[in-house]
Amino acid sequence: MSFEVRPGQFFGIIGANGAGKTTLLNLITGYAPPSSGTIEFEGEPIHGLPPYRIAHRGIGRTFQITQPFAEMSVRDNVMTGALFSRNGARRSLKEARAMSEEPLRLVGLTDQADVPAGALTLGGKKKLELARVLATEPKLILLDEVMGGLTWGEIEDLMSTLRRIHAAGATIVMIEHVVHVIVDLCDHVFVLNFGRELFRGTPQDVITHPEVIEAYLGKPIAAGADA
Amino acid sequence: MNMRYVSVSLWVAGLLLALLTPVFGSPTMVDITFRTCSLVVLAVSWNLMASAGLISLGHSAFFGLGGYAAILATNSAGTPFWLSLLGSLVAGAILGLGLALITGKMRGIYFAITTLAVSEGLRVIAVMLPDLTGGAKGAYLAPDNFPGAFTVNMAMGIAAVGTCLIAWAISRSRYHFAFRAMRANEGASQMLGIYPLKYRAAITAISGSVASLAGAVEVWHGGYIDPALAFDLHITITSQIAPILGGIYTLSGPVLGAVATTLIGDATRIGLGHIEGASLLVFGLILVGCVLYLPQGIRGGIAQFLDRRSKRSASTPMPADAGQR
Amino acid sequence: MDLIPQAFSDAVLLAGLYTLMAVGLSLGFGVVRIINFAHGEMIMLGAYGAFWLFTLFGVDPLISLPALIVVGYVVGWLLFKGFIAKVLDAPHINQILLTFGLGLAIQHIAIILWTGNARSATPVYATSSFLIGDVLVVHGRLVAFAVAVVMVAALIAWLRWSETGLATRAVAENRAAATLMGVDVRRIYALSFGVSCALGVATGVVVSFILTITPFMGFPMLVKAIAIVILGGLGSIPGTVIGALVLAFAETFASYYLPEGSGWAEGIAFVLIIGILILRPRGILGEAVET
Amino acid sequence: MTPLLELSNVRAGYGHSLVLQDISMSLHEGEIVCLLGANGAGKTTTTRVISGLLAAGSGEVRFAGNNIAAVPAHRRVDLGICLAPEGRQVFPNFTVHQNLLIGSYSKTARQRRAEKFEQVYGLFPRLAERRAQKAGLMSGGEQQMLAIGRALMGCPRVLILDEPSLGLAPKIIIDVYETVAAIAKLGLSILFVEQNVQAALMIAHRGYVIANGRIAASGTTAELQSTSLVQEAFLGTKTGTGRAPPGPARLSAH
Amino acid sequence: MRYPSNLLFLAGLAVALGAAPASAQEPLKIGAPVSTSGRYVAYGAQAKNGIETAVEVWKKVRGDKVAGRPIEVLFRDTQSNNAITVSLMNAFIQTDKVNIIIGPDGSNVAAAAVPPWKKLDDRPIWFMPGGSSDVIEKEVGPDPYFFHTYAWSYYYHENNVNALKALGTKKKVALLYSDGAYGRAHIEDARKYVKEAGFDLVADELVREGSADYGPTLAKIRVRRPDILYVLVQTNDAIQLTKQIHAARLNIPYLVGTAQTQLREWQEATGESQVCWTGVTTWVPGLNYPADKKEPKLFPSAADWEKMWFEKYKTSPDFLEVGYYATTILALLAVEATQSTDRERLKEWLEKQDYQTPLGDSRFKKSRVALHQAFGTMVVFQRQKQPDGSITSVLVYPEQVATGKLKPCTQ
Repeated sequence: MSFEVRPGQFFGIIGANGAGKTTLLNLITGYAPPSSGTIEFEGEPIHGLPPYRIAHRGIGRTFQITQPFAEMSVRDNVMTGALFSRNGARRSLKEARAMSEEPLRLVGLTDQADVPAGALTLGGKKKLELARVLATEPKLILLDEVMGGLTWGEIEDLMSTLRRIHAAGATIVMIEHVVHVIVDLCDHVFVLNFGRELFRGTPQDVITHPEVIEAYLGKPIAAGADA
Repeated sequence: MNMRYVSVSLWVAGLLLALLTPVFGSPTMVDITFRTCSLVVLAVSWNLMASAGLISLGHSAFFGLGGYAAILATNSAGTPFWLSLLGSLVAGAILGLGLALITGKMRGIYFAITTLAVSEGLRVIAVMLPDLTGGAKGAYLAPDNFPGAFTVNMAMGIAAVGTCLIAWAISRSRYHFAFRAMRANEGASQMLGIYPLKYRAAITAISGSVASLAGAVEVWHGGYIDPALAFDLHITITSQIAPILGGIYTLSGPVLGAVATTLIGDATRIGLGHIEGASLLVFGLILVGCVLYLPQGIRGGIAQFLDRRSKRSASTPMPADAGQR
Repeated sequence: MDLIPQAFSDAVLLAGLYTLMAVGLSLGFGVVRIINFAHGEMIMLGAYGAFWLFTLFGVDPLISLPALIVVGYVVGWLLFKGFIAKVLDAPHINQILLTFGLGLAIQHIAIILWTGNARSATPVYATSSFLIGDVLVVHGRLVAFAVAVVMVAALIAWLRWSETGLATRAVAENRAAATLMGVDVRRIYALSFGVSCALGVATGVVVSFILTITPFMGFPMLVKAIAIVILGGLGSIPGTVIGALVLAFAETFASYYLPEGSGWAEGIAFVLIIGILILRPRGILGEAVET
Repeated sequence: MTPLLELSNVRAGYGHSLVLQDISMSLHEGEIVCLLGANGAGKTTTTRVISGLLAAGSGEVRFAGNNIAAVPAHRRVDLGICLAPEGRQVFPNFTVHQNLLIGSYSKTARQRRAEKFEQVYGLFPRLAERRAQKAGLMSGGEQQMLAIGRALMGCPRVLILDEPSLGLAPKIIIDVYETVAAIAKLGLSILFVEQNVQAALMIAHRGYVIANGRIAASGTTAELQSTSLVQEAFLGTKTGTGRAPPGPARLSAH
Repeated sequence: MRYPSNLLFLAGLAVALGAAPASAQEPLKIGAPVSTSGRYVAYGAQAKNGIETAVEVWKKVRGDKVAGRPIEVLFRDTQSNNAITVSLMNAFIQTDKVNIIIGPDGSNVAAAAVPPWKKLDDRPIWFMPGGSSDVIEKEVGPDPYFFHTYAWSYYYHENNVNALKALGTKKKVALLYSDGAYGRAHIEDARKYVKEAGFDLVADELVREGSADYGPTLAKIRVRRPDILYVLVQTNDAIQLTKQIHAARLNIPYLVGTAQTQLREWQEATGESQVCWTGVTTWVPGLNYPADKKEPKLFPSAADWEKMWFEKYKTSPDFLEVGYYATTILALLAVEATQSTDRERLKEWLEKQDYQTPLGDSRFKKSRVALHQAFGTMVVFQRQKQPDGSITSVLVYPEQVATGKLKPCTQ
């Protein structure tokens, strides 16, 4: 499989369960090594690098199953992002604290900044992950199903947040199940099925493409089904 | 409310107690303070590693190594007191670094067992190289320049205060963020740019060096060392009983726990010393009781108590999500 | 004289004993996910039980074995219900401390009841032996080996073919799925903790006539058992057997062929553990169970 | 007639996050009902609440007219609620036969074990062939068959299948659904969770569409097929910003 | 040695005033560090029995007081732990201001007790009826207030080897020692005496303390075909080792043990395997020491004392129990005789006294390094099977006390 993301793009990846989306992110971020092929970022190969070095290059990601540092406060979670990223080493706690204000505000967690992260709702945790990634000042943000399990209201919320982040100049790759989110947000969509590319194009192309609809809603069962 | 005021004054009181008892205290007080300070060092050291998600079952490795380093340096090269302590600090740091390197990505019980194996391995070395260590019959410290009991007691006080200061400094530094993140989720922490091995090595080195220091001062205090007791699992266990009893992952917990452990230990030993087996039986039962009924430690217990009282007085409404599990 | 056959025979017999020593711990961990630091004290209690029955009533340890196994099961079950069940969701370290505290208490109860004097049961077979060619085999060790084989085989058979054994394995492999089969996970926990303690007691019975019995005999055995369980991979019974074999062979051959080897043997075991954990961070057969 | 299984206003979640906001649904004797919805919508959580693996925070779960909130998960198997969980969850180190054996661990099931073996091996000849094989070494489709067979061994009155098609190739999915249809003929009630809408609607009598922890739509198969509501819930084709969250849409009363 | 002059003055004053009423109320404090928990608990229990019995007998014979003062024994648990022992010694001397210290028991805690005691200028008289390790003696040095009332490790081997010389020195000897404190403390002197006596040392093997299997070591010894197997391990190891040696059928004519052979623990736990083992000890049941002429009630004959003990505890005493008994009585006699607790006066009296105790002559002599050493008279005995099937200790060395001859084992 091959694809490329250009600076400033809002790139969506969709595909049914088990299509290999999360594996793709794990490959990019160094949690799993590719068995063959190359991954390049800003023209340099990054495959085989450990995750922390990939983070230092300016790639940030969220996890499908949220992984907040539960016993730390929300702000401390975000500060951790600010402290250990590319430029984090030269940052004082005070600066990091100041830096964490903006991401917290963007995702709307300022009011809950001193709550332990474990006490947040699922939506809160997803927002926290986003804020944490933003604090690392990434050039490229990889989002793994940030909408999963959120209420409609939360989804709308998060969507406008993402729009703002994108507008601020970030390149975003997002994996999503909630297709309308992809349709609304992305300028490019990539459809995966069983570990292979099924289709790519603009959102409108995708949702009207028969093969995609089939992959999503399933093929009608023809042979021998008797119901 | 003024909890902060209370805790600051408690810290100051503890600090003064540690440093002034050797000057003004009665022999009993000096003795209890010495042992408490020793345990404070070990407990804080253990808690530092635990805070980064590294549970040690072999803290006696550092303690014993420190003791042997001090006695070897002094007996073979006539190293003076303070310099021998420095040597132990370095030895402990090196062992800590080595531990971080060999354990690599090991976590949880596997890390714990490796530390246990390191401690047992060092014990075997100490037993099997009698020409170097004195072997199982032990060795006496033979200083040409014994600095006096006062200096040794003071050194342990300084070590305890210093260890607490290190822990405090870490709690106010970026390291604190890295350690907590690693403890919560070493995998996810990497995506924020944290290189786990680096911080692992840092914390095991710091933790190991101060634990070694405790072992070194103990040797100067007792003047004798032997492998069975230098690498005794009991040391490991008390250095984790204390933080868990007091409140794990906190600054004050290990200190509170060390005081409580020493006092309970002394009370049962003196109160029940005339009945064979009774003192450690009671100690064991107290330990069980604490795990069962004070899972958050003394600190957590106090917090809960205060919380409940303030809740009762303010009668805060139940949180909205009370219906969930 | 060629010592290899003798070394081989010694190592195999020792491995049997080591397997029995560790298999209960392994079961307890595999199912309940708790390393029972009081397991050594179960061994100690078994040894005292066999010793007293032998000394006071002349009951041969092999005859008292079944009854003591039942007692061990009951003690384990009670310990689970009284203590362990309350910390199932607590952090690992709290569980370790709880069982350590229990062990300390049991040790000192033994001192109060039976003093700290060293003892050992003296049935005739404990010190008789026979020769196969040049290889000397001590009856007592052979008996211990046989008991170990029978017990481990019984355990494996029980786990493989009995309804409850199957349920126990199911719980070890996947708690939630086992619940969906109608298995009462808590009951299986209590049961397997009981069986684990019963195996500890059985170990005590067979060492009662080989080794010295003191209230403190348990702890070194526990450390060794942990080493074996880790070597083999936590919770895997075949892994435990392999771990015991590796340790017994390493120790025995080191004792035979290295200068002062007997003294270094234990150190070799710990180096082995560290080495294996570096190469295979979950032990030799450590895939089956996650921690 | 009271439904065999009924959920009313169930809320549930993990820790502080509420996954099921408000679920009400029912299953009648002999019915096949499918539960549709996108990933993370709360389908699996619903099956966990029904099987007792997860306690409902509020609301009622009634089985054969009785509230079973206090019945622990392992006792629900005795009542006849059997779940083939998401991701199959067979015991990998057990043989096929042992997996089935443990499936009939509950008291009621144990008495009818021989009969059940015959039934399951009849339904799944493949499992009979591979009875001595370790389950972990089998293909995904075979494991799915085993998971279903294992649930059947528990003498269910309600068989719950959580995404039986997950990760399977299309051809195998057809096999699986053929089998489900065959099982339905045995007369038990089936509740199954699906993402594959087309496949699900082929065999179900009725369906619920779940979205974000709420029932977004429900109706008979024909009704669900004929409307765009399902597609909408999945693909969100009819989106607009600032739109109010869609409430449960009832297409028909029955 | 420097003593504070005011202390000497006070001591002089106390003597001048005799048993002054003020000090009469002050109890005599005996500090007794005993290991009543931890791995030396068996020793601790014996130490405690010995001291308690001594005080009891004293009270029966002489009344409740010593030198007009009530007796107070401060039993403190060392928990078999170095650090605790250090703090106990400090507390005894600095806080409790005990007049006399007796103990501790296990060799490691005894070793740990030396530096804190030595460090303090106002250290009281210290009796040590336990530790035998030569490192302790070297560390204590020629200290005037230290009274070792037990045999040093090298006494064992001097006596043991002397007893073996009767067999002729053409014999081949195999040494077996543990890597534990006991083995390490004994091996050097054992080697020395064996070599000096001209024996042929054919094997010198180390075993691990607490090992579950001595098979490898025994197999290596077997091929050397020694005439004498000389074993240096502590009691716990000795029990399992003795059984394994029996089972291994080594066909070695002489099995030589050290202290453990006398212990009833070892005898009870080894059963038939104990036959033919020799031991070397300061005390063995059946010693024919007479009662003391001056104090026949405090120091009855060995046989009478043994009987008294058996009536009280229903078992025969072990050497630590006799040692602690004799030591405690000696300490009380010293206080009574000098009517003082001044260490100078006590020391002077102790250096001069001479009693016939159940443990032998109480005179203090110089040892290799230390100034005061008593109760070091050792006997060698062999566990022999009698015609009636019982196994008893037969004294074989020295000749004055011998009740039989050293016999080779017949296996």
